Amino acid sequence: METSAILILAIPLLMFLFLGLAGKYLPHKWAGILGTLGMGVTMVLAYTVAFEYFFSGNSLFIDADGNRLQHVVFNHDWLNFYDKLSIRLGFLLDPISAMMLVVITTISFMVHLYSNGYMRDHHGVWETGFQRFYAFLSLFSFSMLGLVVATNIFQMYIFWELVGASSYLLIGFYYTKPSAVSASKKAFIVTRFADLGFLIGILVLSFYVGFYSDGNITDAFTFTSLTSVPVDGVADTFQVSEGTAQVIRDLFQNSAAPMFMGASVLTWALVLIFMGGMGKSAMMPLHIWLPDAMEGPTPVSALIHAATMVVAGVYLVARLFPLYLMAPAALDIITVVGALTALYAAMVACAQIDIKRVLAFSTISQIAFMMVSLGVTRLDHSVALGHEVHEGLGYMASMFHLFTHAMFKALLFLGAGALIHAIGSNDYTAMHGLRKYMPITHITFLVGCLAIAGIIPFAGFFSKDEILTACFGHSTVWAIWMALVAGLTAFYMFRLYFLIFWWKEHKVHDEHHAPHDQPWTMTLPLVILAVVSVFAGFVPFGSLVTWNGHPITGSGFLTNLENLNWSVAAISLIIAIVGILIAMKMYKKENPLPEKMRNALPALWDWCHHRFYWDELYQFITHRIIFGLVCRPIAWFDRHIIDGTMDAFAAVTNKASYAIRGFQSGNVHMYVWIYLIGAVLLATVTMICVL
Amino acid sequence: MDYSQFLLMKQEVALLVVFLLVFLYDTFAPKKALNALSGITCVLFGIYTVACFCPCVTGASENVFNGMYETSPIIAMIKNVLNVGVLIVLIQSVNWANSDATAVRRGEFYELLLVTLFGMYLMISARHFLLFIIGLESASLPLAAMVAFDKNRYESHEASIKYILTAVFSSAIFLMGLSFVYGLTGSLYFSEIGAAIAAASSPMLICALAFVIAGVGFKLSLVPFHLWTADVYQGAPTPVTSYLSVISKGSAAFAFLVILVQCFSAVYAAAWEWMLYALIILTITIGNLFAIRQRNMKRFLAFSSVSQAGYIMLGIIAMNAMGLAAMVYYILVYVFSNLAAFGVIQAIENHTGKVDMDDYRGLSKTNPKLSFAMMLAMFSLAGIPPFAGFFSKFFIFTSAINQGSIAIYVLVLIALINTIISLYYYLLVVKAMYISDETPVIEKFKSSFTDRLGLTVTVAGIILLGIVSVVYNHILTLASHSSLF
Amino acid sequence: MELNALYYLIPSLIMFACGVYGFITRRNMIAMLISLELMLNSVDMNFVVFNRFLFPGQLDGMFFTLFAIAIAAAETALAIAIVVNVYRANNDIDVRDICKMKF
Amino acid sequence: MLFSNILIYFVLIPMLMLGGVALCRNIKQIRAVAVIGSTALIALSAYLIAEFLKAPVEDAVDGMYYYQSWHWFTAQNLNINLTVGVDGVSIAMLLLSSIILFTGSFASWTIAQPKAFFLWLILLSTGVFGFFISLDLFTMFMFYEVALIPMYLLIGVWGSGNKNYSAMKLTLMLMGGSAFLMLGLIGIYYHSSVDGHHTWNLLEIARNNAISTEWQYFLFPMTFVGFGVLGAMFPFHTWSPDGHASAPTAVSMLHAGVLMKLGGYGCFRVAMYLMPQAANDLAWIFLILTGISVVYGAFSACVQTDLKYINAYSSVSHCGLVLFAILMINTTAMTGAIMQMLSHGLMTALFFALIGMIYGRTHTRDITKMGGLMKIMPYLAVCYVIAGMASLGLPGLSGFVAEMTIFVGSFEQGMTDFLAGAGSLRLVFTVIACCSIVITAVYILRVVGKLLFGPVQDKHHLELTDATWWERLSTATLIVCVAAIGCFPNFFENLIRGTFDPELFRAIAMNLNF
Repeated sequence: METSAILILAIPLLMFLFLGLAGKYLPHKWAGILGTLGMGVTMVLAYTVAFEYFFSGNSLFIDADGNRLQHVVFNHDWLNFYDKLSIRLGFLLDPISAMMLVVITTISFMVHLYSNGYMRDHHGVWETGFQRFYAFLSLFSFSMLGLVVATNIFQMYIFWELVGASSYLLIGFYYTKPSAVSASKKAFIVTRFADLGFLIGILVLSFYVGFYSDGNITDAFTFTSLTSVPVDGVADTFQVSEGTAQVIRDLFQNSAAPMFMGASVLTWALVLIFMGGMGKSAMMPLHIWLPDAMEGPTPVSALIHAATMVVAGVYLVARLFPLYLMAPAALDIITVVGALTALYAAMVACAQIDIKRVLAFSTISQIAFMMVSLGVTRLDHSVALGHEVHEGLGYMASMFHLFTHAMFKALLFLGAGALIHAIGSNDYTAMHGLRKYMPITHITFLVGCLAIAGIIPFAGFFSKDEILTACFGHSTVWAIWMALVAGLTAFYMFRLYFLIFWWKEHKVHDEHHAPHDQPWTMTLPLVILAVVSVFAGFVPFGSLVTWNGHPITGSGFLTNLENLNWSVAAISLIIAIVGILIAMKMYKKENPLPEKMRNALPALWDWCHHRFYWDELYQFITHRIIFGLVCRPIAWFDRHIIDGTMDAFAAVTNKASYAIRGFQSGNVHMYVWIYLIGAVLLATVTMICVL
Repeated sequence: MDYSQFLLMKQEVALLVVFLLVFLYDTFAPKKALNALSGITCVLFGIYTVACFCPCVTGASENVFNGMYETSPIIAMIKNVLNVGVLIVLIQSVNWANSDATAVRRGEFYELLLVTLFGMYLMISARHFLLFIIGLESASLPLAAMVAFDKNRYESHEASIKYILTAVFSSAIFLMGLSFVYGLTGSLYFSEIGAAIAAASSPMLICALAFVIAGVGFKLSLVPFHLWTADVYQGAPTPVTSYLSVISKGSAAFAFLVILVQCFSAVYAAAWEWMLYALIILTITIGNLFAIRQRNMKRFLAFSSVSQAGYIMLGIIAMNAMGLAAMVYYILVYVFSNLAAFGVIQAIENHTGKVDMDDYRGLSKTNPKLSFAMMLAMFSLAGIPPFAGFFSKFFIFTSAINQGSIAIYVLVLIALINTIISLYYYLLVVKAMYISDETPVIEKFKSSFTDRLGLTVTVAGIILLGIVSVVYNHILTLASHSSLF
Repeated sequence: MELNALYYLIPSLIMFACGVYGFITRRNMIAMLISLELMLNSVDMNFVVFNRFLFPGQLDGMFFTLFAIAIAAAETALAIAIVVNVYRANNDIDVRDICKMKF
Repeated sequence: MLFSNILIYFVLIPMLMLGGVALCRNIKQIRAVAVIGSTALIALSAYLIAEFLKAPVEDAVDGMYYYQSWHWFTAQNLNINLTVGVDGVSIAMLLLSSIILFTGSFASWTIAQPKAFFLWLILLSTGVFGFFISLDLFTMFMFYEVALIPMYLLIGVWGSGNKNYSAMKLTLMLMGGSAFLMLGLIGIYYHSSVDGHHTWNLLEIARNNAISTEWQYFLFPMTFVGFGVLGAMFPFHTWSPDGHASAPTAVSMLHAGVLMKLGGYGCFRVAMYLMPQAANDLAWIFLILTGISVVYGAFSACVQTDLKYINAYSSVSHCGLVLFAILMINTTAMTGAIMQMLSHGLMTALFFALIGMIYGRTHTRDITKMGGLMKIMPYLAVCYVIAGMASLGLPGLSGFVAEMTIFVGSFEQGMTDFLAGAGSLRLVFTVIACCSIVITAVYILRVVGKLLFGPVQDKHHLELTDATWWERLSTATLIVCVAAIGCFPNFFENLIRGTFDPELFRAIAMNLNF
């Protein structure tokens, strides 16, 4: 187990170093094969580890009552701050990390495989920097794996940063394109800003844990104890390690705990940590980097900006979920942010032309679903439209959606990549009617669309249904809101689908250069992911991944179907179908309806099309305010005031030198005068002072 | 009369012997043999200098002639320091003395120089104002003649007339002050004066003090009694300038300390502490401010020496052995540093006649060794380690702060800030030589043996005097045995 | 009328002041030298008077005066020699004309 | 015996190198001397680390190993000795200096007038090494100034741009700082005596702890500002941009990499170590100044267009963080400060090396006139990206561990103060300092984006070549070091932490008790 764990991290890292240093001297083909193979091995290892965790029944992983346990495979000191606090690097296995291992390695492997085809043109000429691309992919996989298996919040922060950096490198892969460069810069800086919140949150948390406990903060900071906080009324936590857990709990509930602006400092800490998650997961208002990040190669978008990295924020909140449970205010903030983002992104997605941007906004919207789902999770018993809601259902739903979304969104992105590769453009206006030319892409894309729209029995249906159920269990308002967003989702996805594959016949200028399906390296991942997208919904998540390891459903193949809350399911299905039908009506055949609607509400279109002018706002804040009103004045101040003062000392000295030169007039009379005055002054002043 | 007293005046007597030998040779040697005069003088003086290092006084201090004259190890030491300086001046002046314009009169130059040195000895050793005034005048009057030595240069005349007029005026003021002292105390012995004015200060005493300080301050070129300095240094022949700037100043500084400590220590806090503070600040600052603008190297060094005098004065403030040692050491280091600078100036002046800083541009490309010596001199004057100037500055500041009041911290801080200004103008020279990109004005030339010898000695001194701690340790030990305090 | 020290000292001081005044105002160098003599002589007078009236038992002041006179003579001789030199160079002994070196 | 102590070789080897270079006849010999000498120094410091890590505590005098003292100026209670001794921090600094000297030698492989250049450069490093091994205030100060003055000529003669002005400004400002410093040191000498026995020995002074509080209040600012000027503390940092911009490559490397560390080192080793009371009471003044430095430097760097100015301002920010952390007066933050010194030293040396190499090819440092260098000189560009990543604190490289340690330590101290009712100054400034990580990212990515990425701006640049082998060696060494610190931070922290043991460092103990 330990060997596998180490290898899961080590193989991608070594692959990065090897390809990064020696890649230049490798033939392109071998670099690709090597990278893919490496990732394949990692995937197999991850599968075995996950399988062992979930299904072996080993007492390390599951206790006698069927509760899943957290297991630290290894954990080594890396950096000692002081005797009580140090950063450890380790490998934590628990339901969500095992699940994430599977997701990441699967998608990553698909992307590795797919890129072998994608990263060369129709004549088989490799992209420049092909080896570098694989090196970066490996680096990203390493960072992401390190992030999900983090045993403590510091390790998470470390890999969090590494993920950000590798994302930066990958977005800016086409570094000669100014748009790619600025997109990568934007992504990094926005997430960095969010990380500032994360960092301060960690600092606050670490301080208070250390301040109130005599024990070792490092131990307390290991997730196993951070998340083993006993919550009132629920005893089924992973593993209660009394001392530190009690401290943390006291921190939250002790009325003497420090307050800041009306909320407990710990709530603040969690909100700040969530801010980090907002950055990575592109929640409003820190979402602006994600659409631009589509400047990167499409496989990268599939890997990073759809399936893995962007859900890191969700993962972070899930990781610390037992803590969040004790700060309902923080959860409420998460709900509100998530809900607003979901609607916003869905609206914007309806008015985009670039297919990758549509997918990007749909990603934002879907991640917001997961966030909302976490935000509405409470442990009190609640009822959703007449059916009892399992305790902690939202958490499970969120993770479930994370899992299914990763699959179908990767599928959609890879499909979009195939289209772009075939057409050479990101705009659907250049596509239209491609269904005949690219049948495999068409079918797989359709599967993806159905999945995301939430049509039974595709994967998205089950997970989204659970989310809505959780919402209904918490608050009807948010539930309806989210249901509407789900409808919008169906609409814009099918708008995209119809505009790409239907609308009107594709104009082909030259039969030889007609768009066609891509080579097997690209289609195989599509097919695999499509199959997964169809069946992933049946994975019995309730028995595998729950917030406290306690299974809430059975583990049969049809469990999900059996446990459906059919009232909710009906609502979501109806809404989704309505959405699809409207999209079909508007976009299946070329017709003037879209134009008419656009003209009916021009302002709405403009705002949606321009993404509610968020970018312009940021542009204003950064360029006008930060650069114009802070940086430039400071630079000016430095050059003119500070520097000027120093220069002034010199200038004054020089001036003084010239001013007094008259004393040295060359005239003996003057010399003697001054001599005399000096002597007399010396005498008189002393007399006045002394006598 | 006990003639053995003269044995204690070994240094003075030996100097007179050297003087006589030179004089006799100059008078009676055949004309052809006169060419050897410079060499003979250097060798004689060299032997004399080395001989003087043999300890002559073992005890703390010895009085001669009823206490009119005193000698002690530290006094012998300062004389030795002056001897070393004079020796270097002599070596460096050989070229100038043998040049066509001065060759006929070089004997007079050496004789005048040795006489002034004798006067300085007396100034240093005198413990009675009669002897002191004789020393003072014989140290300063012949100098006027030496300043006027370049008959063909107008500047030389102007410098000498300025020097003689101001010097006599200053000595008149000094004598006036002395007469007040005499009137107050009825004695001209330092020790008796010191005992007599132990009482409170009176206006007359303060006047006397101010006049005495002005008189000696003139020799030291303390501001505002310094105005002759620049003109005289610029106008005088360069060997005379270098002699004036180090030897004359060094002896005056020591004599100043002796007078203040022995005669007026009773009214230290009451009267002259503040005078000295004011003078030091003025001297350092004004000297620096004037030095910034100078383009003529000799005038530049004149102002630099004005500000150096201010630093030397810091050694007096502490009024203890440490200050005395720091001062003697400072003078020693100053002798080497300043003479290195003047050595380079002379070498260049003798070969090309150029003394302007602008002419030094790009010197490092044509004459790297000369520039190197000049640079070390500048660094040492500015107090940059590991050169000797750093150590001397550090010790003199340390000794001054020993006095302990907060005022002294302020004073030292001002002095330290002034070192920055001085660093600026010293670096200007370095910049001209090393950094300026313009084509060099001065051609490559090979300097004479004596120039090189002089520069080697000074550069070695600059490098070694600080790091080799024996020198300062020795001086400090001698100073601590002195009976001055 | 008893003659005390003040009767001598005050003229002496006036002499000194005259000397200083003359030195500072006269442009002719010879005249300046004469002024200098005045100053030096007033100092001599001071010494003599102090010796005579305050410390009659000793001769320090007297001897000092003797030496001072000799020194003054030497100074004057030297100064005049230099003035002659300057005259040769400048054809002029106006002190204000010798200020080529300044600042 | 003088030579029986290993530490003395840190001064001796550079002196031998000076002699060696002086005797050299051509550039090859000079290079050989420089490389051999600096390799020997690296070996020496590596040996020292190995010895240090296994040395028993009993060998140490007040935490100092290889402690030894030779008389120098000892007459009459002056007591100036040549006292040497090292603890973990000094060793780390020695290692840093030798690495940078080594890489600097390679970076100036083809310098004009090599002989004079290397003479001055080695003289400078003699000062640096001497400073770090000294435990005697006088010797320390002497070496400190030895290290300063060669800068003038190195910048003046081999510099570029407005070099006269910059060289003069740098020299005068640093010497101005050392004027305050000198006064402070002499004051310490006089006011630390016990029974009239004066001493310059750092350890004795600390042990006696005899400086009265009033005098500490006077002397602490003197020494702290004195060293702070070299540590580029606001508002005395203004020599740094101009100086760095004009200096030749190796000098920028050595100056930003090592000399600025002298400032930080001096601040804690002299000012705070010897005057704990004042350090605790007056920390707030300097905390404000250094806190301003951190963000001020970063903001200034955002709008510069000259590469060296950007990096110089970034140094102001990073070195500000060093002093800032030192002023937190707790073990963690101060350990972080030293880590930051190491990290900044290596990374900024790397930056300046790269800038020098780029400038040597393009003859401009204006980022608006360059672009797409990644295509033209990939090796240098990749190194630049790595340096940038280190600078903005990417985990795995040195910047992260240093900043993280600093932030954890300062935040802890800030909260402790806050909860103890001692004001929220430290807390507020910690949060402000944290903001610098974002601003750093902004200016680093701005440069990387404009300079390395994007289309090639100037067609002439297309003909330029990538790094030569010596340039590769120089940069690769630095990158390896940066990564080593970033990957194995505990090794270095263990080296450092002992110095800031509250039992040894009185100021920390006072801060704790408070």
